[in-house]
Amino acid sequence: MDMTLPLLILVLPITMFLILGLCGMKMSHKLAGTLGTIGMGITAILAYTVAFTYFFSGNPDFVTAEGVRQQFEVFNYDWLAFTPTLIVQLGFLLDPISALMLVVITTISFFVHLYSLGYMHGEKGFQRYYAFLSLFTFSMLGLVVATNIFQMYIFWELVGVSSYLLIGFFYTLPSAVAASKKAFIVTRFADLGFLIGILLLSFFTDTFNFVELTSNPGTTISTLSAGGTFMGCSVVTWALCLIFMGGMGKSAMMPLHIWLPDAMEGPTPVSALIHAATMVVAGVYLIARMFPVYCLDEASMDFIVIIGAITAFYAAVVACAQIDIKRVLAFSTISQIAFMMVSIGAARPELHEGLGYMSGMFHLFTHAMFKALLFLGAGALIHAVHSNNYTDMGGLRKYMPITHWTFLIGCLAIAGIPPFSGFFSKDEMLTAMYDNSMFLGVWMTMVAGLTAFYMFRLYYMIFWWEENPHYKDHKPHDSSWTMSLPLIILAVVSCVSGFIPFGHFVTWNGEPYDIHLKMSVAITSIVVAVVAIALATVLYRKKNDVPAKMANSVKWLWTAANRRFYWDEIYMFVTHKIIFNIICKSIAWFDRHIIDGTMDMFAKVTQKVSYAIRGLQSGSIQTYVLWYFAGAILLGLVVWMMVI
Amino acid sequence: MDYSQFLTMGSELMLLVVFLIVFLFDTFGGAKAREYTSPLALICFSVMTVAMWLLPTNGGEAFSGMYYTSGIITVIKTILNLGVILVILQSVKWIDSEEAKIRRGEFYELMMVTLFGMYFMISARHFLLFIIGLECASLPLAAMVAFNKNQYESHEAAVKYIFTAVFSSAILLLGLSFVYALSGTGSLYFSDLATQVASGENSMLLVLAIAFVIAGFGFKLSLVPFHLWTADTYQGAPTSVTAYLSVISKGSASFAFLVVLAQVFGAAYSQVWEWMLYGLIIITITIGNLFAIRQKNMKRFMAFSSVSQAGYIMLGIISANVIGMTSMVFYILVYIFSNLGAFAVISAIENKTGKIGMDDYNGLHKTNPWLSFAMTLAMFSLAGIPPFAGFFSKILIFNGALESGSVALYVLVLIALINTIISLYYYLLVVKAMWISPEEPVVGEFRSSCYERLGMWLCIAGIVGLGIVSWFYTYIYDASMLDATTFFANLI
Amino acid sequence: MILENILIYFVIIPLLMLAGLALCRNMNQIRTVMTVLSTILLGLSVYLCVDFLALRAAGNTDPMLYMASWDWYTPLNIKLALGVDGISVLMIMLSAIIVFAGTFASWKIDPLPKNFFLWFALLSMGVFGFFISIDMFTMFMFYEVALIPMYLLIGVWGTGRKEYSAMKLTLMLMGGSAFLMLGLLGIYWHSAPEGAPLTWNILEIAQNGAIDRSWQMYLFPLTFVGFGVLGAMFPFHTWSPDGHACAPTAVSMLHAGVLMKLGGYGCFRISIFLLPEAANELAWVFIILTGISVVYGAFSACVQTDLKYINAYSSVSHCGMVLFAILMLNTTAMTGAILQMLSHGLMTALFFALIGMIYGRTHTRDIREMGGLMKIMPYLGVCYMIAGFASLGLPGLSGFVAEMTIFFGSFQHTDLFHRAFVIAGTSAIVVTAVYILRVVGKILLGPVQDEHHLQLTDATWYERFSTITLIVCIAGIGCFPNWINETIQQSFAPIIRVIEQAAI
Amino acid sequence: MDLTIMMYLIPSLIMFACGVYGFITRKNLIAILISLELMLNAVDINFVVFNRFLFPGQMEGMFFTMFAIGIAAAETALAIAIIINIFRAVKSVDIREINKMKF
Repeated sequence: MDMTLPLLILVLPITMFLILGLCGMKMSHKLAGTLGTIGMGITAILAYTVAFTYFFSGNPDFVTAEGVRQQFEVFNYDWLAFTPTLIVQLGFLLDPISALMLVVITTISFFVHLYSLGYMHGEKGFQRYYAFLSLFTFSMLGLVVATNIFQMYIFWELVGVSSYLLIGFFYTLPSAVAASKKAFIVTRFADLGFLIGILLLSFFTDTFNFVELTSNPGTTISTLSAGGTFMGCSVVTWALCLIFMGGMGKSAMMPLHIWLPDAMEGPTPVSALIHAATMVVAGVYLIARMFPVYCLDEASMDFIVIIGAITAFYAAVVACAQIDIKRVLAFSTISQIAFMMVSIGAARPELHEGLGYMSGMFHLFTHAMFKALLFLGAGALIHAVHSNNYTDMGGLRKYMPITHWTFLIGCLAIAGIPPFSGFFSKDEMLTAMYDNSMFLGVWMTMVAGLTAFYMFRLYYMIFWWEENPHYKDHKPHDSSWTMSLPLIILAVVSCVSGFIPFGHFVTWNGEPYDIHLKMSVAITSIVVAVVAIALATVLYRKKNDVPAKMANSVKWLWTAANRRFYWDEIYMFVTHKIIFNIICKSIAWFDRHIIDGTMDMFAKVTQKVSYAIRGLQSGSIQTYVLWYFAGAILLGLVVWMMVI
Repeated sequence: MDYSQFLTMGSELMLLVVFLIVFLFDTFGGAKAREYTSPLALICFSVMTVAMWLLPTNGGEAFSGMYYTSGIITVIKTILNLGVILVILQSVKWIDSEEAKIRRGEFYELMMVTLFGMYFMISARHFLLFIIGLECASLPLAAMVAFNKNQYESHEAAVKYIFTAVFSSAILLLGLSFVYALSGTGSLYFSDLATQVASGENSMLLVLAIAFVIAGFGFKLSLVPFHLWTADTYQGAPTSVTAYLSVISKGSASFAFLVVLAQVFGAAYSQVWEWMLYGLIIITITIGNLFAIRQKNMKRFMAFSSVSQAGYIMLGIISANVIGMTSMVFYILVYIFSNLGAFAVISAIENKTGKIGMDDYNGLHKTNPWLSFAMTLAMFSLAGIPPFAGFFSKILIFNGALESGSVALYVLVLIALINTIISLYYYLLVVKAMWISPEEPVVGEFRSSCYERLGMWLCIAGIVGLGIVSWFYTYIYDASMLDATTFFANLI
Repeated sequence: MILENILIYFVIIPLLMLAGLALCRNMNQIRTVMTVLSTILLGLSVYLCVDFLALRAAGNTDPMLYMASWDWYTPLNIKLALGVDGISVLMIMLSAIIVFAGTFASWKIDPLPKNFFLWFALLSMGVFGFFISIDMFTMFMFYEVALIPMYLLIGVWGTGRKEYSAMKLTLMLMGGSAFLMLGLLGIYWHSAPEGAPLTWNILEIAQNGAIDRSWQMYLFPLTFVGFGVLGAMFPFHTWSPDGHACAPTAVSMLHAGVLMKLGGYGCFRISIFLLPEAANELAWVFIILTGISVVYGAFSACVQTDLKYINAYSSVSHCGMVLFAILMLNTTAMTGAILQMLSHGLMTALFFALIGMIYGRTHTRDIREMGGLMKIMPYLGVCYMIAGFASLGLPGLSGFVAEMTIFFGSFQHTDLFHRAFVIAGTSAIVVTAVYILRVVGKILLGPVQDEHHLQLTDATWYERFSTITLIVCIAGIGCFPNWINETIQQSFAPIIRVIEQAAI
Repeated sequence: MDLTIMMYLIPSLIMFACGVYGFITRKNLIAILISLELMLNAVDINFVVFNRFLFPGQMEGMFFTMFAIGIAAAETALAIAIIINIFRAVKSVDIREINKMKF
């Protein structure tokens, strides 16, 4: 395959970033926005071309005669040679999941660019915003097409920083600054694990390359096993779990999830792009990328499943008790990503041809669409009522029909109601989980039910419940076409994308297979979803005091859930009280007083001694001579004794 | 008697001639003519220095070996001459002042007599000649110290100087009498004594003798604890005399010290005087530094600085090898330029304003940037900062000390090096006063006399050039190489 | 050809600078002299770099190129021996860049501009001389030449407790060089086998390999501590925070940017190259110390409130990383160390330049008194963020490349001791992020703290010029590291060979 | 009774010690000068005695003594001159008053 197009996919966004970043201040808002959007549009077209070529051209590089999809390195340049064998390369790996991600990222990114034309209209720093979006897109694309784990790490950091910049976009707000800092530091901490994981992995296997690592996973594992064990776990498990730690950070798994809700301080389209659809699934993507290696190590797979399952449930419960609509969506995102994690973690090649892998990626795709839809919808709402809290909303369905309908579609999709896309992917995931273990299946079904409940609670609270009196002064209305169009298109996609025969495109080993609904699971999940929606309908359709009473009856639970089970407080305590106040301050004190004090002490002691012995120079000749004589005699005696 | 042997004493004879010219001019010249005593002395002296350096240095003996000269000895004498020229340059302004001009001639005469004594001290190879040279070098200095007739400090300084000097010569003579007792043959020739020392008898008396001789030299070199007169005398003496004392007297004594230790007591080196010097060096450098950091009077400050510098010079002796000797002579050369650079500034300011406190230097750069510049260079050079000459002399003298490779000397050098940090501290205090102190300048703007400026420029040139131009060191090295066997043959 | 002995020009041009400045009468002349000559230096260093790479590409594999030698102190065999390998070339380039940028950063220095630039030129002469020398004596001489102007530069043109800081800095650094001097003299006296002439030439000493083991064990700590003091090794780093905090902008730039590199450079060029057996044996002691530096500096930086203190502690951490990597004694880690030197040099220079510019406007460096500056001076704000990102290791900027090379290189040691320290070292990247973002958050972002700041203006042309130069270099290394990497690795080959022989 | 060398040396040593003691304890400058003379003379005795007893065939010690006496005289003269100066300045020759410069 010609490398021009793939290269352009990367070059275009970074060029946009540079142009907008360097010359943006000189441009008008309109020009900058248009430029960014068009650039992104072209990138999207290129990405689609590449993805379609990959999936449909039948080129033997991409797919064998038997229909097995291949991994193909379009190009791979040496970037930095640590040792003659351990070389970091920058390249473009085309395989099912990267092609899929190309589509997802460029699509959402384009819609967000378009949407932001309206949403960010007139904001100060509009050009900067577009520059950052381009930077993010570049980094994310670089991440997904990485040919080696180190390239992924590079772009991993870059998306981190783009995310930092975008969360802190409204940099005059202290909350935004704090949130962006938190996001960066938490993910950075996770990346530390990732880095150590890479160190271990690359040291034993002497390669970073994904293809080399995954084409012969057995060898990879056995070379890693040669590293022996440390603290009861094998090096394999250590390496893989540490790498997963990186994923936990980016994908906001417990206990590293705390940054994501706060990240909602950023502009809403950013939340849609980064914190719902693309960046946060990087963790899932990472595991999927390394899946052939992971699936040979039970311990790390179990670790993934456990973390995922706990996170999914936790996030779902917390989502039920949030007031800020973006926070609800954020926790829903955490929960859904955890779903994908569990799905991939539960997948085994021998179980159902690794169904969990396929379904996880499928859900990644559908979730990206409907979650972006929901976020953009939320953005429209916030734009309209100038508040993030649903308590300031209610009854909006009359005022904002487009938003209402698209939002509803999003909710249905996430709740897993057929024929919307979420149903299909979730069903496959649950199937994979039931295959893995009954308990896991039931647990995750319960989470799915909670998902349906809190989404519809949100839906009703926004669009039904009771009309907010403020509307009289300031009538909310649907937004301009730039904002509505993405909503509509994404809604359509959410409706239809479930029917994509995903198993033909993305499977763990490239061999396509048909997917079919497993009726028992499908029916169970539909029933659970419907019951949950019904419950939400009963509770929240009209204003009543039942929810408040319920909340009051288990007040501690409600408060705890509302406060996200005090995770932030714990973190605050550890970082501020312990690390900052105790460790850092004492180190700084130690430095100033002990280390520096010692150095100063040398000086002081010298001065003191100098002062103390000044009597030697008494001014009297007789003392001088006494010293003289004593010195001469002493000199003789001491040396004489030495000689003897 | 063979009169041609006087020809080997060319430098002494020339000095005598210069002395006579100045003496006669001063005695018989009219009051008007005496105004020109200073330029005359300066010119004669310079001519003589150049002549000494240019004339072939055919080494040799005189008075059946009591007097000895060679390349390196001429070199050290020339170096001392350079120092004297610089001292004359900076003293002209003072000696021509109303108060002192009547004794102008005497000053130069006394100076030349002491120099004459130093020449003999360096060249002597017999203790009789040596003692005469030594006393000739130190007694007239007492008169010079007391030169400021109207200042009490000058007298006090002179009292302290003369009494300690006599005491020290008593000690030295006592030591020499022991040596005489040990001589075996009754000869006081260095070479005869060396043979006797090498035979290794009477070690206890020998140790005491060496200790007393070192103590006697300790006075001239101001080694601790024989240094206590130094600060008071330096402070009280006229600045030019202080300058003279601190470099010329010290420089000549160091070389003579090396001659005596290496040539007479060479056989007792590793047993006896290496360890005596070892201890003396450590306390000299340390005590000198510790006292220097508190000083506020520039002359007193320079006194303690010169005490610790003497310790560094001793490193060249303790190494007792050619590189050590070369480095020591080089060190003296550099020390002369650096120290006189500092004294040039001190005396320029004192002559103009009478101020010699370190606080008086605050903000000096605002009014007198060139003086500050010269002083800064001198301080940096004394502290051993490259690219100034002091750095080279210091590192080379350390280098010489390490040749034997004994760990003890490594430790000694380490101690000396640590002391350089303390010394750096107080030298920087002066720099700090001049450049950094925010106070308003005390010393007003003024223009130094042309002699002073010439002196300062020479010093600056020396400070900058002596290290970078390696010719000086190589020249000294070649000269000392030729004489290496005479110096270090007896060494054990 | 006039450029035959190209290296000597790196000393001659600063000398010309001194001479030219001495003749200057007014500010414009001073600026002209400095600009012209520092540009020539920069051009010359670029030429040197290109020419060097061309020679290497043409197959010249000598350990040192452009060798030239003039006798100096013949009795002691001291020579002015010049020669460079890839590392020195890069260091020279770094120095030239920072001298160039520093000139612009001190465009409006006051008072005594002439004296400032005189010392500045002397300092740069020392730095260049150090990097081009392969004779220990001249190397040490230039080393000290570079140190001492710092006293006056900080003392006269500094701010805050400048007298104290300048004195402390000078005395501590000179204290280090006292140990160093003894170590070098010791090396000299053992530089050749019995009977052969002693030498100061590094290459010859390494070839002779005559220093026996027991002496190496004495001399290694002396030289390593000597250079380590300048490399801000714990616990000898305390000159750094105070010194940097009080120094004027260009001096901080040059000091943190280049001078601290002298320490690291000396460590491998002398301590390790000439004393390989002791290096193998004693590395662990210093790994502990430098490992502490890395973490300790980072943690200390977290609680500082003065911008310069933060940066100084971060320098402790980053320079600790340099020495840490050098002690790993393998090609990759040592390459990382050099990259880190370059990277740290550039970004710290940038940091200090920016801090100076911000301080020049706000007249405070206390982060609690600033806020929202991004709004007021976006250009400086953006540059500060870039410097911050470089410092916390953002890919695409130089810090990342360096740190990663260090980590991957260090991790090649298989024992638990080294691994544990590597992992402790990696944790610094998180802490770095914490303090960088803390500062950025406090001073650049958030609401404007002091409304007087609203009147402030953004960067002037010469400030932009100086910062852009540095940023371009930082990004250049960050984006295209491989040629530098290869150059360095190649240059390490002889050193690694010596170490490996010693290890057997 | 034969006079042994020690019979000369011991008095000379005592003389020297007296000189040192006198120097350290006397308050009058002139007295101190006398003490110094004692010390120098003790040394002279040493030389003479050594010459006489150890090297009877030679005269070096004697010559040395002559010169030493000469030098001592010069020293004394100089010291007296300075003492006179001091006396003029402070109207006293008490050594306790001559310690203005110290530390």
